[in-house]
Amino acid sequence: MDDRVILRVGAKILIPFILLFALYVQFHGDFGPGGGFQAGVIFAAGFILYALVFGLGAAKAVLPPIVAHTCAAIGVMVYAGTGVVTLLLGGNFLDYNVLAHNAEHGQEWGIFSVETGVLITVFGVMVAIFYAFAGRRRSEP
Amino acid sequence: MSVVVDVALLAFLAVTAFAVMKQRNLFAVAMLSGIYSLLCAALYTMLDAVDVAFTEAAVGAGISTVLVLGTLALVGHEEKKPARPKVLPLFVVLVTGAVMVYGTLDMPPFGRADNPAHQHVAPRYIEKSGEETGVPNIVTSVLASYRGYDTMGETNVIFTALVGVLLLIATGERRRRLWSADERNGVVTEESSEPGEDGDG
Amino acid sequence: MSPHLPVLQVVVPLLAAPVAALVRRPRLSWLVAFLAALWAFGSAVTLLHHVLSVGPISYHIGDWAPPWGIEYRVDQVNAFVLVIVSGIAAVVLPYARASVEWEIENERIPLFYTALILCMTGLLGITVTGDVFNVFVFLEISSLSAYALIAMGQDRRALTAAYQYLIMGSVGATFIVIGIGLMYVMTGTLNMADLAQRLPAMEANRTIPVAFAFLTVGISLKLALFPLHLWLPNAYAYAPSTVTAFIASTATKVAVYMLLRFIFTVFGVAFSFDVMNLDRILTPLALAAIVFMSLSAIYQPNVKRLLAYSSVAQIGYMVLGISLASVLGVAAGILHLFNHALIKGALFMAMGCVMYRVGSVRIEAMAGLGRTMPFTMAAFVVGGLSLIGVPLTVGFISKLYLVRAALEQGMWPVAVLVLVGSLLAVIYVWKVVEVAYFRQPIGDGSIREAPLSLLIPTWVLVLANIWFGIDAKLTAGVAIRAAQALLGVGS
Amino acid sequence: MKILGLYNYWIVIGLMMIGFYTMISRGNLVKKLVGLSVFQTSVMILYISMGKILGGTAPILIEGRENVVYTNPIPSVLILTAIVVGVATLAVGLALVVRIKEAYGTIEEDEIHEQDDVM
Repeated sequence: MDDRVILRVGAKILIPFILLFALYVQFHGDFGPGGGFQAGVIFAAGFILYALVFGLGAAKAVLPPIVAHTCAAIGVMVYAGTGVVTLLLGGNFLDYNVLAHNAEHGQEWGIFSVETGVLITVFGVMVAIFYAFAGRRRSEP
Repeated sequence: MSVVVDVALLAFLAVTAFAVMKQRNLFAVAMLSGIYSLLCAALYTMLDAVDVAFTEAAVGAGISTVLVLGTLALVGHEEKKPARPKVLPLFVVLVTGAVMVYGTLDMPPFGRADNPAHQHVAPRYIEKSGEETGVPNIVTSVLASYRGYDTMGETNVIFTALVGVLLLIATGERRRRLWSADERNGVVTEESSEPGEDGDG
Repeated sequence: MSPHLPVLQVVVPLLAAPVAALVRRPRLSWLVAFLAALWAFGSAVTLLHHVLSVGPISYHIGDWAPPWGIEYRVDQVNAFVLVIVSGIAAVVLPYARASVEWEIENERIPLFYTALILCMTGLLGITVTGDVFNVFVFLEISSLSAYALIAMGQDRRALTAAYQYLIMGSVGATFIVIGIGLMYVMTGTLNMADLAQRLPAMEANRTIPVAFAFLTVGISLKLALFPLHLWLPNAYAYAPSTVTAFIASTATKVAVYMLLRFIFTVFGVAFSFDVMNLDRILTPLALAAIVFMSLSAIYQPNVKRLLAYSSVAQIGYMVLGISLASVLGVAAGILHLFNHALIKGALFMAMGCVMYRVGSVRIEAMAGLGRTMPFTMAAFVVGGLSLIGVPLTVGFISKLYLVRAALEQGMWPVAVLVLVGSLLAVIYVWKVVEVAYFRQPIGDGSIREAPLSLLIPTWVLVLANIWFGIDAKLTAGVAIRAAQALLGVGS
Repeated sequence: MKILGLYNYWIVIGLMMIGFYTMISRGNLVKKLVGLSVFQTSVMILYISMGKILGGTAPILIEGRENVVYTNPIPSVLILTAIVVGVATLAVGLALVVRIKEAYGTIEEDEIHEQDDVM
């Protein structure tokens, strides 16, 4: 255990920055490269790093698989739900213009909402897939 | 300058792809494919596709490599057979490649601003997306608004991938023994090589 | 009719999928899936009715006018295909409940239904869209879920079959992406209607034929056109009964629709057949499929595999109709697309009943089932007769139109080969019927008739085989109008 | 000049052929999937090459400057989707490989065929 102290301390320092960076990528996606998908992958990478360094059990204690699965499903519903909301407000499916008093704000809200959906799904899916592969025991030949 | 980098990157890509094909240690193959993705990301940056470069680096070099390594830990990492060239695949690939090259002969030359692809739909995105969506990054506005429905489909594709992976390897426990459906009832189990296997027509 | 129905048709099932995954109870997720399928079927029928009486619908997603935004476009052709896909789903799901409980472990069932709805969503999305890249996205939804569903079979060969399907399907999808890219680079658009307007101007160009070739080969891989069918027999043979019944009657049909859409709407009949001479490739391949695959079917010891080879042969009939490029020929192809979904749906569901009671679908296992499972085997017999093309069944209508279309162009050898295919079908159907009715039952006589929850959906399809076989006015009328719309002649 | 203009495309076609060949000629199931990735990635390079405008800049609007040439954003958008599809396919494929290994004890195609033929 002791010989991995650098790894552990390093990871503990790095992970908050990775998660923070993911949020930056999410919210900066309007202005520079990035967006929900990239942010979701980076967010998931933070958790995967945690799992690799501290063990799968510890990671599952922080983020149980069921939560990851739920995230994956909810993200899809957020995205499609945004479309349904625009329908209810009288627009076409995914017509963000109707989401706010003027078109530009509506677009802003719409894009924010669907990017959040993408973030949640991608994060959930990536972590859950990692859990599925890492939790499988090696089969005997 | 950029042409030199461009040519060099493509050359590196070719070498890496060739190494992926030849290398029989699958751990090395996983790393090489990660390198391939990173080189691609660099190339995308050269080609002004920064969003794609970012994603390729995160997904191709990151997640994909982790997945392949995770799989190799479960299934072993040595490719058994020494690779020998096979005739039919080689023929198929050569024909495909030749057709592609033929197709490029009338393709608009690389990088010209007057290429038809840049004349029709894209100009409106470039001219109007700023005022129509208020988002400076055109890739984001096209991805999330103009072609937002594709992105919804894409979100669903990865959700589908999760459903598939969970169906296949969800539980830590091994699935109950797989049977040939015939064993169960003691109906004849002799299944000699079936005629017509793989379509002998 | 709500103006948003074209998109809701797809979005409601798409939203139902995560719900089915979240409820985590087998019964509840079944209910969610069933409701989604009913919704899809209801809206498909409404759409078809609307399109036939009023005309094509164009729906702008996000209110961005095409070609800038993605367009959903419903016309006579795809409304008909929507009805097929969602209708089969609505019949298969009631059937699924008992069958899936028996074949799939309990904890996997909610996800199984999630994947099944996703597969249906993907197929509906491919069908209804008017944007070529959107086709690819929904194609992947349906394909990925199909790979996982097929791998759920109890035989371990289901796994290798799913893997092989994944490899060949991905090659197909990548080819389609290459084709789309080449079209895009020449025209700058991804909208089908817009492409159709811009492509004719580039006829002398060498890139467009290559795009055409990649798209055709890619789609042919997906629709299992001989000799690109290698993934299909094992996938159908070893998948769970429900999955085989659903996928066999929908997935390849939607691929045939994609072929129709690309060669007639996007590229246009003049380019596809006069410039590219597509008929010179498709007609021989279709005929080869009919003859060789029917012959292969005769030698199969596993009935599901036998039916799978027969499916490749039947795809040959559809492609043959398309390759004739006449209104009658294309109508025959579309008609057979519908009819074959009914036929194979009924046959594979009957085999699912056998699987449920006997635990095997090898031919020997059918011994005496004519007595022990009379209704199941009767369903198989009617389905088989329809497959052969006996009058008063849908199979007869398909072949009638196909033969007429071939004779219309003076291609009597083609007509003869269609009939030869029917004769071969007699042989392989008879092989099963003989064992079922003229051999003594094996085992201790404990085999009983399948439960009603399996029999009723099976018989719904069987009766549909007879109903649309006697009264073909509706289906043939729609098929002819669809063919006229595709070929752009008076409607 | 024409040849040089197409050079980019031809190298990419070469990459595509290597990936495609790896995919359909190798017997190892993991290797096939890696070949598929290389194949798909090469197609993505082809798309991105189509979108590039020489002398252009990344398609992120710069305020207050006129006459900027932006590279075509559409291929980027399409390829972002395609990358996701690629990793999704890879994940399902690898999960299948894990199961095949458990069921057959091998991930070499010919050994799997041998076992099925004996059965």
